[in-house]
Amino acid sequence: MRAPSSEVLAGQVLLSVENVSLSFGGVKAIRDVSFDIRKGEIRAIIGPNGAGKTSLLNVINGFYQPQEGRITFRGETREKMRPYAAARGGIARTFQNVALFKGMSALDNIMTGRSLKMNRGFVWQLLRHGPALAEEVEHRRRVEEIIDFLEINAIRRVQVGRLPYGLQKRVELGRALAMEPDLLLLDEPMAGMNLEEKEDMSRFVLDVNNHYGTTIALIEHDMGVVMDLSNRVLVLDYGRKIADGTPDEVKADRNVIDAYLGVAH
Amino acid sequence: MRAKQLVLCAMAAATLGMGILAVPAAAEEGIYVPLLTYRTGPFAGSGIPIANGMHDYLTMLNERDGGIGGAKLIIEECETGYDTKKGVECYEQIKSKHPVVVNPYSTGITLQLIPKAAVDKIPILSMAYGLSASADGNTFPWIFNPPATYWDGLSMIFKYIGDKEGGLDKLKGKTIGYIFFDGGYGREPIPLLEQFAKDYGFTAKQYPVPAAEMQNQSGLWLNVRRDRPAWMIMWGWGAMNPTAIKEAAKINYPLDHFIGVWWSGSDDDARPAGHDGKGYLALNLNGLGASYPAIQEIMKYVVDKGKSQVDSKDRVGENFYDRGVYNSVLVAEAIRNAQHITGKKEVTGEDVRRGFEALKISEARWKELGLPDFAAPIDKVSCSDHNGHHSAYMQQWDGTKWVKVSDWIAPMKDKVRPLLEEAAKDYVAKNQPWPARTEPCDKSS
Amino acid sequence: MLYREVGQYKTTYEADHAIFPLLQDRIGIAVILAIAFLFVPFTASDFVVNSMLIPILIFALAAIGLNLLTGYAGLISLGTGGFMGVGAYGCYKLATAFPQVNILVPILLSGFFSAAVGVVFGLPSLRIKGFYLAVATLASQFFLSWCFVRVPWLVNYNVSGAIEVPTRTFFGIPITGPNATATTRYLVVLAVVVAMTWLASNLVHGRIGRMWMAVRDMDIAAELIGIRLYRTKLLAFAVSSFYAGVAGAMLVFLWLGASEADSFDINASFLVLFMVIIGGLGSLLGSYLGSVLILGLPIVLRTLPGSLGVPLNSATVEHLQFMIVGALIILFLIVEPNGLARLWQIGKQKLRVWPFPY
Amino acid sequence: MDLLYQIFIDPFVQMGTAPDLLVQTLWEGLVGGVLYSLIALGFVLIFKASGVFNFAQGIMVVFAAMSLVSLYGLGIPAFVALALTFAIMLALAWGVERLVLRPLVNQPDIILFMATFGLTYFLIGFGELVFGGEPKVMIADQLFLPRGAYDIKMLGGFVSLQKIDIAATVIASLMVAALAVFFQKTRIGRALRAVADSHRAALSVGISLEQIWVIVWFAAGIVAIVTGIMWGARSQVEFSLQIIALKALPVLILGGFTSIPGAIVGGVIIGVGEKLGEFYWGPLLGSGIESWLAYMIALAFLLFRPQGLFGEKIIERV
Amino acid sequence: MADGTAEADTFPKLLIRNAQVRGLRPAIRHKDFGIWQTWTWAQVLDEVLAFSVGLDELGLRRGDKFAVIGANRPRLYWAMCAGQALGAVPVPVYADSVADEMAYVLDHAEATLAVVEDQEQFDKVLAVSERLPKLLQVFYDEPRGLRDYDHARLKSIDEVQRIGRQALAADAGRRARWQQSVAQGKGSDLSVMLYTSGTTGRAKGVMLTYDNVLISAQNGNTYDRLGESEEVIAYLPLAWIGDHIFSYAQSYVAGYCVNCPETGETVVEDRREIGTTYAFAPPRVYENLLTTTMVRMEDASAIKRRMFHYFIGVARRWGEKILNGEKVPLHARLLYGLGDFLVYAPLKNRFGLSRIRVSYTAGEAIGPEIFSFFRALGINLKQLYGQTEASVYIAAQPDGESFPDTVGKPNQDVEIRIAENGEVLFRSPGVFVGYYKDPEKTAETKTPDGWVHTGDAGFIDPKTGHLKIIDRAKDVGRLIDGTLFAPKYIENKLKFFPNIREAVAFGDKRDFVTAMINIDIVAVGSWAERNNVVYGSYQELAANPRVYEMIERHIEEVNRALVEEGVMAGAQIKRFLVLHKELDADDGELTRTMKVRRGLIGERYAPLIKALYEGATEAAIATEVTFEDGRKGTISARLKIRDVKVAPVAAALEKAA
Repeated sequence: MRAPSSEVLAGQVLLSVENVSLSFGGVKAIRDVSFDIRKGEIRAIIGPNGAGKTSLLNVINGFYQPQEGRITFRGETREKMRPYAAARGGIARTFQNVALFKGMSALDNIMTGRSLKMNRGFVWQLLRHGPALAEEVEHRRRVEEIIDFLEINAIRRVQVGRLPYGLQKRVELGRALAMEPDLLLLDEPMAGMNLEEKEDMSRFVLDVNNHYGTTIALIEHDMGVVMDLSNRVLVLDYGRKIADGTPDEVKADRNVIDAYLGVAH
Repeated sequence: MRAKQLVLCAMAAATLGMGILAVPAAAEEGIYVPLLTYRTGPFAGSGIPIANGMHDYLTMLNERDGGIGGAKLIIEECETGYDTKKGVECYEQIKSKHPVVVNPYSTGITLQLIPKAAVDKIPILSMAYGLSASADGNTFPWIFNPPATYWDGLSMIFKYIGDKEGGLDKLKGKTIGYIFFDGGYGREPIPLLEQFAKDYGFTAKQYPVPAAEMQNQSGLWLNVRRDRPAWMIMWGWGAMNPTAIKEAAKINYPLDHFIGVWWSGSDDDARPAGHDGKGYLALNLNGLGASYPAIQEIMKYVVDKGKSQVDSKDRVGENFYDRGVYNSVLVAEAIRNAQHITGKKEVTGEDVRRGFEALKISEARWKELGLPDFAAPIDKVSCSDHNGHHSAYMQQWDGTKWVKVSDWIAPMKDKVRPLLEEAAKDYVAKNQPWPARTEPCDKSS
Repeated sequence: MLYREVGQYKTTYEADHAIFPLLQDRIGIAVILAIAFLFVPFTASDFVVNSMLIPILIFALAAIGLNLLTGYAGLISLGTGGFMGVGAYGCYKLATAFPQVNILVPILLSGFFSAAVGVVFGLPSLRIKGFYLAVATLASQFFLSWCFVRVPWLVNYNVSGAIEVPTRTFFGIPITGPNATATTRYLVVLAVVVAMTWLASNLVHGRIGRMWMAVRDMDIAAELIGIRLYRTKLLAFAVSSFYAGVAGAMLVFLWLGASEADSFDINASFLVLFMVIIGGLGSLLGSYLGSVLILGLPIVLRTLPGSLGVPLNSATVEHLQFMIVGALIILFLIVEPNGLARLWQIGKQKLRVWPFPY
Repeated sequence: MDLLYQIFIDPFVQMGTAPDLLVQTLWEGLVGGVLYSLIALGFVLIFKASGVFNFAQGIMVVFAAMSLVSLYGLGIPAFVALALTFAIMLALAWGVERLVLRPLVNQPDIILFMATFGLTYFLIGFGELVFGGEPKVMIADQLFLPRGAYDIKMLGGFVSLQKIDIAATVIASLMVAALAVFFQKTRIGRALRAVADSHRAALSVGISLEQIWVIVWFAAGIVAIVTGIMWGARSQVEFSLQIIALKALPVLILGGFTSIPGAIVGGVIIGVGEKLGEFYWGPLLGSGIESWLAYMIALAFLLFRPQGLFGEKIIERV
Repeated sequence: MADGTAEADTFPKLLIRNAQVRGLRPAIRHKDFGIWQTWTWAQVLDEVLAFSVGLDELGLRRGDKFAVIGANRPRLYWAMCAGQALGAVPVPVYADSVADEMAYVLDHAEATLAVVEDQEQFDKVLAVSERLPKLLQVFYDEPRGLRDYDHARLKSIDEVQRIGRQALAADAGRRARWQQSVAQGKGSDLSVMLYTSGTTGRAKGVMLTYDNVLISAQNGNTYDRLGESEEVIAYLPLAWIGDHIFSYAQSYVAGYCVNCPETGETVVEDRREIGTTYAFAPPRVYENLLTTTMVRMEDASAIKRRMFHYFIGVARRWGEKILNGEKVPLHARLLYGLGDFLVYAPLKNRFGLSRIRVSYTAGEAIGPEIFSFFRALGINLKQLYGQTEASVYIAAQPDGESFPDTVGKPNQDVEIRIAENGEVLFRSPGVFVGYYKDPEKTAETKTPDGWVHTGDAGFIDPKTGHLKIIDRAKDVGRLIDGTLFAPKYIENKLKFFPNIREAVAFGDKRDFVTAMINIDIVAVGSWAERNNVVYGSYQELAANPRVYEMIERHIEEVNRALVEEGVMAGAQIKRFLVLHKELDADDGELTRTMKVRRGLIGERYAPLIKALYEGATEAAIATEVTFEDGRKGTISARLKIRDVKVAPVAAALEKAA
């Protein structure tokens, strides 16, 4: 288990969600949820299927607009945000079902993650020489660092659609990292992986947190992984927050045992 | 995997094929007369009878007389599908075989070929279609469009209307509707129509029919019903014609006040309306029916021998079939003239151009050709006038067939010619540098 | 078999990012270009140049345009014909308004008109996708077709309602109009098409190309990594229409010589779409291959019976040609739904791994 | 000012002053609309069951009408010819399933779309080869389709109702109703709907996918026959009739590619809207605006309701 | 270049020389971050200088030992040179060794610091750190995952170099002092210690001086005319003498470029990209190449497959002759040229061997099929015989004298002697100083006058003058009449026939040699199919008289070959049988690495052996077998025993003479 270092617990709040509610038609996906994510921590969000975890991530990065509540990110409070603004603000994301650009190579996928950072104009792009090429090369270098970091050197030219699932997940993580985010949202990064792949992925998640200092919020079903990785855990059930605290606290929480862990037994 | 390799091989073969076809077929002895026809595509209905008429008359000459002046005609059709691009492709393909004349049979294709003709030294015959301004022989020495231009046609229609109304000044205050195919062809008469409207004080209402809406005119005819024009004039083509006649009948428009140009008067145009179409009028340039001796000879030498593509004998002698025959008569006569002028048997495009400038078909000559009173005498084509502004007549649908209902109507050349020369000037102005005529005019003719 | 990759290693990202990283490919391209520029003009007959090479090149350019939109950005358009028309009419207006300007300038500038129009008609792409968008682009096709016929200003009030291309020279050599030889026009078209292909290739291999493909493959993910969908999509429409516009201008000025509105009707749109699909979505090479096949095949089929001495009348040949083209399209789709470019890629891959099958 | 008057006031004044023409316009719109619905239905049937945007629907209309007329031309009695035409369309459906759809199963939509283009080309060539390119007259009388019109005096004028239009409307409505019932009530119909959701679901109903395709293509063929007869009777039967199919496309965006009620209501909206537009506002633009008006109506509609007429709001998931 | 070693007799001196002579030529490349990062000799010198000074600052002293652990990476090679510049001795350690082995080596070598590749290696060192009191510091190349580790005794190489650069910048005389330190080193100094993983007992630290390594490298370069334009791929373990010579010593001497692959998985692609000109690989690499080639060609279309096999046939017939520069008819040359365009050159391209000039195989016997296949393609594949104790080079095949069954002639300055018992001994400039801290073992191996026992039995082939290795010396036995009997040698000869899967030869302390044969079911099965031999089971096929005939022919061939080699002429196979079941690892008859367990077989099949030597024509046997599902059962059979014609010894010898 990863003990929450005092540094993190006392840390500055990077993102706080206050009283957010979200519904589709008549269906309430999130009901009045508040929590925060501190700088540098790994924050896990757990809960049974349909608890509203993914919707919560979608709200954070602006893909869904909550009907009520406020979100404060890096000190800025907002009620509404477009995904573009979220990305620009430093929120990156991976998806539950891998959402890679299937027709492109792993390298190009990760390069795409750097689109926001590249700004050479259209005319230079047409010529693909001079500044455009220099920019391309500069970002390629950064991307290669990520490729090296994630140990996907051997597959950089492979079209991602042809990669096994585990590697696709890794490429997707690479694409998110390419954005150099302040906050990285991981939606079930280890779903559908075997034990070895899970271990690898856990190592990468820790390394990302450690090496780049990226704050991470992750949804995960594997309790072992969650307890090992995260500093603090948020538990949702039917769109409601039922517990929030360190892994130990959450594990001991009555509500959680009833609502979540109880299900498993 | 196998299939893929097969396809790869096929593609390689096709590439080879493309290389091979650059080699033109060996030239035959004779006079090469290509026919750009369209037996396919959306306008095939109009194209097929014309193509048959053109093809069959020339074939008949080959069969009966062994060609013209002892020179065999090499007749070759090239399918354009009434598509400009394919037409140009056809032209490029036949160009190398030295055609003596090209019949584009499409205004669109004609427009493409006009500038090329002078360069390639190939005369273009656009019989009563194409660019009206090309009647100006001084500007367009290589283009011929006898016997009449669209503007002539419109003026003849107005003459007919004037006749019925008891004078064109009676049109004052009335409305005349103009329904037309929305394209270059249908738009060409508009300047003259507007001038007439000014001259005679009527209101001209325009009803354009876009190509995609040819069979869906009901909304437009509602407008006609509202506007209640005294006369309706139509410049239609293909499927537009029968639909218009049916729609006119539907709104109870008096069909004997509905007049089409010569391209709106085929048997296929009126037949679908049947008895409902009774009374519909259309201009015509040529005689009807198969009773002419020459057409009987076509029957004898061509159709009966299975050398024609007509699907039934009934269709020989239909209006557009005879139109095709007319077109071929013009070609044949021009070739004959060229042989006469040059004394050569195998004439070239340059010779035939001179032949066209010397084109004369008197009443007697029509008779000689086995086509008595088939069309108005061609007597006004000259070096400066490549059209001649000849007469046409009015025909009427009696429910089952066309009937001639007027005498030959002469166009208002005085109104048409200045407009036309102006248009030619305009064309030259817009296409600078346009080459000046260098071809001499044969005095003898 | 022909590929010898041994010893071709990259020590810089510049070299690694080259569009043709393999030496053999670069040699191949150089040879093709040399043939196209130096050999063909002196050997090909007028018919081949005029009826095959020029239209194939021009339509290849239009197909590249559509491919940028459909193959790269994933937006289906059935309005290419209309956009080509905008280019043609725009070029005509420019060329007649400024007769003293070198004709290549209006040809290239005309692309901006169609780009602007393309952006306007690309607006629905922000809300609708797939076939809905395809059908919506038909609106532009029909509307533009209507405009070409209905706005006489576009044809300088020509009575014929058609564009007629005046003769224009380039260093004293006529390159448009009837006096321009097929070879001259071919060389001009070739130069423009090659240059624009190069630019397109640059575009799709860079940031913009990646953004387009991202939007194509997974638009939600693209949005969430900070790609602005509307900008990206409209840019695709603009660039695509630009290419179509230049192709349209060349179609009239360097090929047909005169044109009516029906040159840019819906059939033109379909024709270009065919080329893109048969050639291969998302491949510039495919655009060329598609153009060669779709334009070349009918001509071959049409002239084949004649040159083989089979007596078939022209209409029957035409009918058969339609049937064969139709059947071949289906066959191609069945055999290789990803288009000729994929076949080429497979072939190339086979050559690279030769003698191994994979 | 004048322009504004012409756009916003004058048409309504006209409607008031000549109500008979308004009624006539609406009627024409309705008739056209029902026929659009019919073609759109052909598209919807196939799209729903096999995900194919069938561009060949237009040529199928021509093919059906040509077959009918040509068979009659061979001396076969009209109704026998009609029956044979049904058989031909069934054969076509079977052939398409065998030679086109089956080998292309699981391909992306656009590929199937392209394949129907190929089919269109093939059928054009084949049709012209067999039937010839000449236009033909629809055997309306022989099929006992009425001629003439009822001229009803009303509202200070008259409204002319063509009997053939009435017949077309009735028959088209019956067809639509029959298809709707077929879809909703029969076992095959339910399977068809299931196929739209998931291919496996259909199998559980006990009908193979191949059979379903043949059925929908045949149903689209029947639609084509009816459309061909109706449109053919209104003008003539020739190959250019295939562009009629393009008229149904705006109906599809409006009504949705998969919604039968969408096709019906959309068809009527487009039909009526385009006739009204052409009649009252068309002259402002020089008439002949029908070719794109329908698309503009559909597009304008989409801007406000991207999910189409009967579609549900789409919640995107990631 | 010949003068190179005379003055520059250590690695650092060579580096300085190279930086002067060919400063702008590439010295080392590493496929990293997607491209080939390249350093010229001048740049390498700069890097090594900074590294070395940094190490100096951090306390590495003359005579210290330091471990180098990891894959082939430029900075690990530099680490060696940087340490050597200070007079310290690098001890490369196998990167795949487990922590325990590593602990032994580091402890035994008394390493004071270690340069490791990454977290993985460091974790191993960390795990055993309490057993290594002498180990003071660890430096790493790849920082990932190491950020949170206690950096008190841990530094990145970057950091070391930074310290070095700082020191250099701070003190103008620092560089000169470093050069002095380099100059202090001399050829007779200890250069490197390589631990050989002996089959028995603990690894021994082989001490090699600069002279050992560099003179050997120089001789090797001269032997194969290697110059500064060679390209090699460094992919074999750093701790292995082969890599040390090929990727380090020869490169420094000749000045050629060494290329480090991106990862272990990408060696093939990386080799193709670089296009090596000089290569070394154990036989299994070639074997894998050939096998995958054949397997992949099976999937090719029939036409292509036929073409392939046709041209491979052409190549086998003419290729070697062309390669050896023999006279070949014109049509064969043309045909070979066509084959080269269609098959050979593309194949070499796929292998990444298009530009190869010299390619060595060593370590084990290579199958003649495999050997001649590559030779036929025009690849100059040669055999080499070497040892750590010899700084690699003992014998190698000269160009144009390649034989599948010899290891070549003695290298330059190498003397070879065959001992009484058949063991090969050698003496050369490359002979090691001794085993570190193990004089006993040193004395066992190395005679006072400098001869080294290889432990291998061999003989000089009278026909070619090449050395042939027949077996490990301890496995070589003798017949009762004293004839040399090398079972493995004979078995290998038998196994080169595709129809024979396994063979066991007996003869030690017996009158003559016999063999038990296992047929290869795939090869013999397809032969049976082609020849209409009907069979129902393995056992039936094995007992088929025609199979016996075929095997008999193979054995006769082996016998003839043995006669030609003279020394073994007396050890021809006189009798054999074909076993009714496959020797199986599950039954303990083979080791898991598929080596024959002679002793166990001898016990289990005792009745058969008895029959073989008693002259019976049939023998019965019942053996216990383990089925795949784990059940046990017995198979019993009566096996036929056949006599084989023995080739006349004298005649053959005459012919050879």
